Amino acid sequence: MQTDRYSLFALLREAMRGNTGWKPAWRKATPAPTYDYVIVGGGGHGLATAYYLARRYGGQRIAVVEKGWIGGGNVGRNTTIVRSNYLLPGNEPFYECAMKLWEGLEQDINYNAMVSQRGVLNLFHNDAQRGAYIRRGNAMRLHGVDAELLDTQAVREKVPFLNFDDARFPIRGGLLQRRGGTVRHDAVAWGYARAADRLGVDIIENCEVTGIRLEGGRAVGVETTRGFIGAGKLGLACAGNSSRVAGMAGLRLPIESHVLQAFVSEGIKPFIDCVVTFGAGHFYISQSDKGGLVFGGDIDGYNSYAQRGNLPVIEDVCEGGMALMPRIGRVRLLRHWGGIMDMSMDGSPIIDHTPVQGLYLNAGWCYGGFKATPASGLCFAHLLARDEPHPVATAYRLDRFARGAVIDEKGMGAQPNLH
Amino acid sequence: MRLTCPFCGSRGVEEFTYRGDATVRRPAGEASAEAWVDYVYLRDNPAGPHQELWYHGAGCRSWLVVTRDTRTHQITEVRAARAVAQAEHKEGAA
Amino acid sequence: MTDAHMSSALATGVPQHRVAGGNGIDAGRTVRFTFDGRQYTGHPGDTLASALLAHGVRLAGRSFKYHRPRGILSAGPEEPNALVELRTGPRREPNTRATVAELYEGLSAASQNRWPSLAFDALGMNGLFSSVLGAGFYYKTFMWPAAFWEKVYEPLIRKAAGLGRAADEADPDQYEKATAFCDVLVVGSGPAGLAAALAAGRSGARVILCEEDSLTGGRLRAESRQLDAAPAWRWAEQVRAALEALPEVRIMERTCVFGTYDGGTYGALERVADHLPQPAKGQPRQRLWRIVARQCIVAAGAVERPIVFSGNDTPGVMLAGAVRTYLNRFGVAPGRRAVVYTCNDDGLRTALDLARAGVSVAAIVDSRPEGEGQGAQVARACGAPFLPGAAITAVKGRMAVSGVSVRDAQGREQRFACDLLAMSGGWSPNIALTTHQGMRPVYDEALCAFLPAALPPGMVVAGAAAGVFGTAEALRNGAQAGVRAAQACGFEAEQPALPDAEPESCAIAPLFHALAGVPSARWAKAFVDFQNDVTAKDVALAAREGFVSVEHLKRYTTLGMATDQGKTSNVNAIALLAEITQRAIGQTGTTLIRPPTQPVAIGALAGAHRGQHFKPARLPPTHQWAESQGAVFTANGLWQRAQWYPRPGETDWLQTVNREVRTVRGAVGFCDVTTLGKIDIQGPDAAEFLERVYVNAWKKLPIGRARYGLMLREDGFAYDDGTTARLSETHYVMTTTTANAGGVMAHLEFCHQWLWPELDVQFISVTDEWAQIAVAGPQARTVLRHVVDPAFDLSNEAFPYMAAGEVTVCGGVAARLFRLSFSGELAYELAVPARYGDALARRLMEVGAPYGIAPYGTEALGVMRIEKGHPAGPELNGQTTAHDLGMGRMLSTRKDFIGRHMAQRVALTDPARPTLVGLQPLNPADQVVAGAHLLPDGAPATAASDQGWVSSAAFSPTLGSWIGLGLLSNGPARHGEIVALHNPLAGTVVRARVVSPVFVDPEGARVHG
Amino acid sequence: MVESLLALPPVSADPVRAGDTVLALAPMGEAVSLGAFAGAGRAALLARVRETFGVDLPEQPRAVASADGQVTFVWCGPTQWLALSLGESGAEGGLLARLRAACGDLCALTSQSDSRTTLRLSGPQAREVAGRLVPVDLHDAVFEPGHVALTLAGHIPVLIRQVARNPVTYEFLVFRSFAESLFHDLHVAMNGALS
Ligand SMILES: Cc1cc2nc3c(=O)[nH]c(=O)nc-3n(C[C@H](O)[C@H](O)[C@H](O)COP(=O)(O)OP(=O)(O)OC[C@H]3O[C@@H](n4cnc5c(N)ncnc54)[C@H](O)[C@@H]3O)c2cc1C
Ligand SMILES: NC(=O)c1ccc[n+]([C@@H]2O[C@H](COP(=O)([O-])OP(=O)(O)OC[C@H]3O[C@@H](n4cnc5c(N)ncnc54)[C@H](O)[C@@H]3O)[C@@H](O)[C@H]2O)c1
Ligand SMILES: Cc1cc2nc3c(=O)[nH]c(=O)nc-3n(C[C@H](O)[C@H](O)[C@H](O)COP(=O)(O)O)c2cc1C
Ligand SMILES: [Zn+2]
Repeated sequence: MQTDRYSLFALLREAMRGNTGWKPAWRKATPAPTYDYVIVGGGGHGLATAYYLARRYGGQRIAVVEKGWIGGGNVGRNTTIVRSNYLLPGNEPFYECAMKLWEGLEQDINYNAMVSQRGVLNLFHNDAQRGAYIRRGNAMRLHGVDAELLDTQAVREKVPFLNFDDARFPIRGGLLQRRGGTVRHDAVAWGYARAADRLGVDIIENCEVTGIRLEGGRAVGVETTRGFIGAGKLGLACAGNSSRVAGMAGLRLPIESHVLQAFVSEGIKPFIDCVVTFGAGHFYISQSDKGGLVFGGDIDGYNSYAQRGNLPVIEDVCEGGMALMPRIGRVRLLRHWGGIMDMSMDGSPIIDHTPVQGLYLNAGWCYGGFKATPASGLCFAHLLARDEPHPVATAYRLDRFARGAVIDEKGMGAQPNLH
Repeated sequence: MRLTCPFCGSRGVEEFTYRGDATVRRPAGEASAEAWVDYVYLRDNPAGPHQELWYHGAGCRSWLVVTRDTRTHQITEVRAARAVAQAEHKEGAA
Repeated sequence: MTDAHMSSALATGVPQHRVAGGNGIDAGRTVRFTFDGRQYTGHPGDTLASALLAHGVRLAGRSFKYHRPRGILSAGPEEPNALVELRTGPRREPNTRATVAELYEGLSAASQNRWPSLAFDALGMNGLFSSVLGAGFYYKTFMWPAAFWEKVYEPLIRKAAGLGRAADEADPDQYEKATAFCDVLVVGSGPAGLAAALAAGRSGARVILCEEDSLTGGRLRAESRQLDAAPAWRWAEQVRAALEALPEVRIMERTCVFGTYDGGTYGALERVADHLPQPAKGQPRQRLWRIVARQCIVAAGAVERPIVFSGNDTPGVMLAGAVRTYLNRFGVAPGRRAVVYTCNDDGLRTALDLARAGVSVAAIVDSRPEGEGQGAQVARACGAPFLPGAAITAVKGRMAVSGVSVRDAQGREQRFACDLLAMSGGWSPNIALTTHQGMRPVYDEALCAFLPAALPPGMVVAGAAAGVFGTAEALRNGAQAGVRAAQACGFEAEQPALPDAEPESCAIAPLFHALAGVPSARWAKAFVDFQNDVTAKDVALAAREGFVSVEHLKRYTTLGMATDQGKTSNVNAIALLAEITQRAIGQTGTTLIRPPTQPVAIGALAGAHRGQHFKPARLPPTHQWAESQGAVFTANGLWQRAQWYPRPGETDWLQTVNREVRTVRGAVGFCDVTTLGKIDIQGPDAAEFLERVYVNAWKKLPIGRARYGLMLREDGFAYDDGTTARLSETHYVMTTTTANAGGVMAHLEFCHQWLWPELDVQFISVTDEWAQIAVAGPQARTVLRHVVDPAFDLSNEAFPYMAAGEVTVCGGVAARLFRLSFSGELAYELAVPARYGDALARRLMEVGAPYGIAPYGTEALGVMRIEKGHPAGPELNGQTTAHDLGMGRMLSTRKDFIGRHMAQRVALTDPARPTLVGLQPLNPADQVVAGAHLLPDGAPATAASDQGWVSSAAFSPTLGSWIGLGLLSNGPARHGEIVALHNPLAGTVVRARVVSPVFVDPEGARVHG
Repeated sequence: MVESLLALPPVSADPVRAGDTVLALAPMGEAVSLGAFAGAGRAALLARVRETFGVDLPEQPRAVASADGQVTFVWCGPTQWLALSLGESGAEGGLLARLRAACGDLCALTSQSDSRTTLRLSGPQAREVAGRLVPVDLHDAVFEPGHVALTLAGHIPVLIRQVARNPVTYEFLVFRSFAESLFHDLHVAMNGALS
């Protein structure tokens, strides 16, 4: 007998028989000639879309096609911060929807993704920033989302090891969302894949989409490195590569691909027990359950499809780290890497139809799409199944740029590298 | 990454700021709304050689048109944006 | 040696394991150090590991997950086991590899990840549950009840997390950065690197030779090898001296090249003072180098692989090459009685070196069948039993090896007592630097090694790093690489004379594990990744569950993710996975290797810019004077500005600010506004240029006048504002906000160089040129009269509101005067050359004293601009339009300007957009808070009723009330209405009346006065 | 003439030294920027400067001295130069006046005397120290007296030029408001470079 459901009991039973009964987490599916839904991109969003399509929208024949191994894109290389502390009305309900889904995720998909609501603390350093954070925190509260404003003293009590006394930009307080936190990145991909697989979804790895077949202006399937796959509806969820894949159907997107770097230190005994972002430099940090300090900062700031960045940003991030937490000076950086993200023109995502019939787009997640994963999947599934936007994702339309209804949280305008 | 400024020579990327696609052109006077949306928002975003604008802000303050492969970050050409624009301007005028 | 024997050695503290001839230590001198509180001695040149081994100390650490006792595996930076906390207090350095920590007098180290002690570790129990705690177990449990994760499970997991402890205090040491340029960078100073550096250096090329070790020579110091019939390390020293004599060659020892970046940039870390008790005064602990090289020769050598078998992690099981290093370089015999286990001829050399040092060789176990390799010969020379075609199946001993079980070619089990097991699974070239740009290596079946395929531009690989394992070959290969690299840089180079090297056999047969035929239950204690406790069994489990991509395997099992990044484990893991999934090793592929090649202290990557020097501070010209006045400062971008000027008797800042505001409104005050960006714009097309960057008209602005201007971004949203004055027909001076000064400059250059190259205009920043001081208040003119030289007519008629002119002050100092007002009072901005700013402030104090003058800071400035409804940063936040700011009518319809077209989009012109209003609380004492949201009075506190927000707020001493500026949907149409200011964060709701944003002097009578 | 306002130097510190290397504030002189107008022609500007000052405006990142040695012209970008003299800023017949007369119609002239501060670093370790902060190649075969680079010293924009070879001497032209910070950073680098 093979063990399928995960539980402590299953773990003990398998331990007694040498762990020989575990089933593959997902089948190594080979492509069928055609599906009702083909999702391009085996990242968090693509896999979640397939899962919710199958689970909540009764989707029948569903495939996720992934050019490499699932979870190898941004879902597997991000700094794992989840939060719903957004300012603008177009964003806040959506991210809160995601947060609620995170809160019940593990029981839903029977996979421990280590959703850890350890809190996200955004520090501010001057009056203008305080005003902006109060505005944001109040927006959250009006949406029924938790938010607290901490003064310097309260911050000191929570994270006493920050640099309070010798700071070029003193800490004046912070906005805390206690329900925010981190989620084990890989587990999100694997957990959704496993759950989708159990609902019959074909997860097809090592299958790169090389073309989109159009017939009479309608997308009917994808050319792949493993042959043509027909699709009733085709959904793109290929973060970082959206322009390339949409380009196969002749579309130009309001997106540039940029590299964001991330960093992990050697494992050390835990001392940072929430996520902290530094408001006077480009730096944010949390500590993984293995003990590594996971941190990051600004994007490198130029178009790139190479999953790596350069020294100036690495130095900039570490400067921010030392400015905020001078006790990590002797902790060593273990590894740094990069991920390629769709930086959209207003810093916010797109979940919408495209001008090509049968072709749907989930893109533009910038550096913030991990936290969105469950809601992104749910809303994209909703759009694919119902052909209308999910109520929490009505603002994420492609035509918002023509209308001017941009969702620009940072107020940086149409310059992706500044978002 | 290093860029070779035609005026200052080879410099580290930290001296420059990035502005994006150098193939789009500001529409003339009363162009269509569509043309403006295209110019301000839509990008080819190629994987491969990319023409892009950089500003040598910590150096000679020149805007540059750089051809760089977005897959390898290798730079094949750097020209002064002003010279590129002037050449186009002349062409347009002629 | 028995455990008892060893502990008696500890007690006496005598380094009983020293043997003669360590070429890298100074045996004549002694250095004292402590480990876990015990005193030991070593020699200069020792590492912590070699000194501990000299004392017979085996147990150095505990593994991450099962807390298994671990010893010293290697003699280099690849060490996965012997990690310690080095130093104490604020200098405590977790996870320091004992194998590279150089000994210094007073060194203190402690073992980590154990409790209560290294020898007895309570969490050692974890090992008993290893079958439950296998790969990825946590994904399968801890899910019920959901709330328990944060409360119960995670705290437990976090208790177990990590190895060493970060210091509790700020790092007291300094770090430094530097940039270096060269023609040829040589990484590694083994035979290949030295030959390369010599060849390139003699050509005249600029060469940098980086060696992460404290000594040059690489394996030449580790081996008992001869070059030109002398010890090989002597040749290394000669070459080092020869290189040092070349003026364009720079040798950097203790410098690890840790990363390959774009454009021939390499990151390197120099350990300036890690070998000292502490850095000398003023000196950094470490220095980060950015090396820009036209060519790079990677001669980084190779790392030896362990063999996977049960018990292979027991203290006393070591890499064969490391054993030779300890013998030859450090003069330490890591055991008394050794078994050698190898699949290659290189490993056999360990037996010879051991025997030469007087260590008895209990057996030589060679995985290769009889007749392959030189085992029989070597065994004879050492007088040791030889077991060809054999495998080690078990290790005896828990805290230290006491013996091994060997299954010979005939399948018979034999036991050998020993206290040292030297193993060699072959060598893995150090190719990390070749892969940092995403290149994937290829597998070479003959060498049993991954070699670089494609290389980054300008890079070559030489020596063992290129799979060229023999010394003679490595020398030749390195020299050739050096010649070619120099030639590529345009130098004439020739191959240097190379020393004679004895031939050396590198024959190898693949062997990654000894598990063939071993029941898989026993794979559990056969470690692949030592530090992260990943066993062969975990690899099998992962594969069974479908994690068959190497990258999945890595992430699921955490194999290769520890501090050593799998330097000793990755290839074995790939080979195991290949076997399980019935693929070739090459087909299975490697995981991506990322920088840094060795972990780098975060402090070093940050460098000197810490604490107060995190960012440079820009000081306005009156800074010193303001300090002397006791001003309180605030950061405004990089600028330090006086926020307010407290006076004796004032008990809180609000009191001070109120006084400053009242002084301005009632008498006269002054404020340094130098930080506003100032751009000098000249040229025949200057006016036309301004027409295109500002929304409003400029051509008709008379000379000697200033005008307020608003800039949009091309997407139609407001970008920046300020006043620009016309000084002559073709000469303007523009002011920008402090925050955007740099951005506007870049924007103007962009417009000029890229959009409108036909316009003839020049820009230069004059922000720093002028000390610009606002003098404001009813008495402003009177005070200025004492400063501006008499020839200049200051009367309202001659110099009205918005006038601008060049004047002289204080008897001839050239200055500029602008009649501008941010405060809404009669006001001027006087600009003098920056050097006189300080003196001008003092003069103003003097001449203004009779009129009650006082300096005011940014806070009072802010209060007064709110009272006047002038938008500033919080309103110009990149999300607002001209219309939102009440400036819709400024947008000219008669010309093209940046942002014009996009500003006309429907969503930007929607009248329901939040638009600037003033807010006055019904109860003047109710505090208005920036960031409160605006809801209709009485509406429920939900997002659906949200109609805007308070952007700026202040207490207005003029009105005796709190006031605010806000952006309110349909704002201008709602003056008089009462709205509720919701601040749920603070739990307050304040009712306020919507009013005009201009609270004070709406007719503007004062500014014109 | 200035009668009563005291000029305050941009850096409060006295010269500092580490070993034989010295960092000091150079005396304030006069600085004027020249921004060439396109219309009138760059060639005309060069000719006019040559006529008056006996030297060609450098077309590369270089600094050149006028024939009488009184004025140094420093390249600042493809259309900009900085003219430096030791004279008193704004004085009658001073640099700005001379330039106005010579070429005021051909280029934008703007006083920069108070914008820029000059820090002078000199001594046997000067190259090493400068290399700690400045990411350009200062090797003596590449960067010689007369050479100029507009770049960053750490985070601070500077114009660095070598003014002497023996001992190696650099001048950092830095915006006045940054001068204290640059002085500090150079001082730190001086101490560190001794190892
Ligand atoms: C360094 C870094 C840190 C980040 N930190 C955070 C954070 O802390 N919090 C947060 O919320 N967000 C964060 N993000 C953003 C977040 O990771 C992404 O927005 C999100 O993961 C994107 O969605 P995804 O998971 O579906 O993307 P991916 O995992 O990238 O999935 C896209 C998939 O599409 C596949 N694909 C592409 N082209 C093709 C093709 N032609 N054919 C087939 N398949 C294709 C790719 O291989 C990839 O697997 C971070 C991103 C990076 C890079
Ligand atoms: N016979 C065999 O099977 C076999 C196998 C491997 C090595 N070897 C021996 O090893 C030697 C190979 O010579 P070689 O010169 O190629 O290698 P080497 O190992 O002698 O020297 C490499 C040097 O590079 C340094 N290094 C590595 N990474 C570095 C980095 N990132 N930055 C700075 N320094 C770095 C190391 O500290 C080392 O000193 C020969 O003596 C050969 O006999 C033999
Ligand atoms: C949250 C998080 C924690 C990580 N922790 C480690 C770690 O402890 N050790 C390690 O080697 N890599 C760690 N990584 C980095 C991965 O090894 C890897 O670099 C990353 O997933 C990107 O993949 P790539 O480097 O193969 O492109 C971590 C990554 C993430 C996102
Ligand atoms: Zn330049």
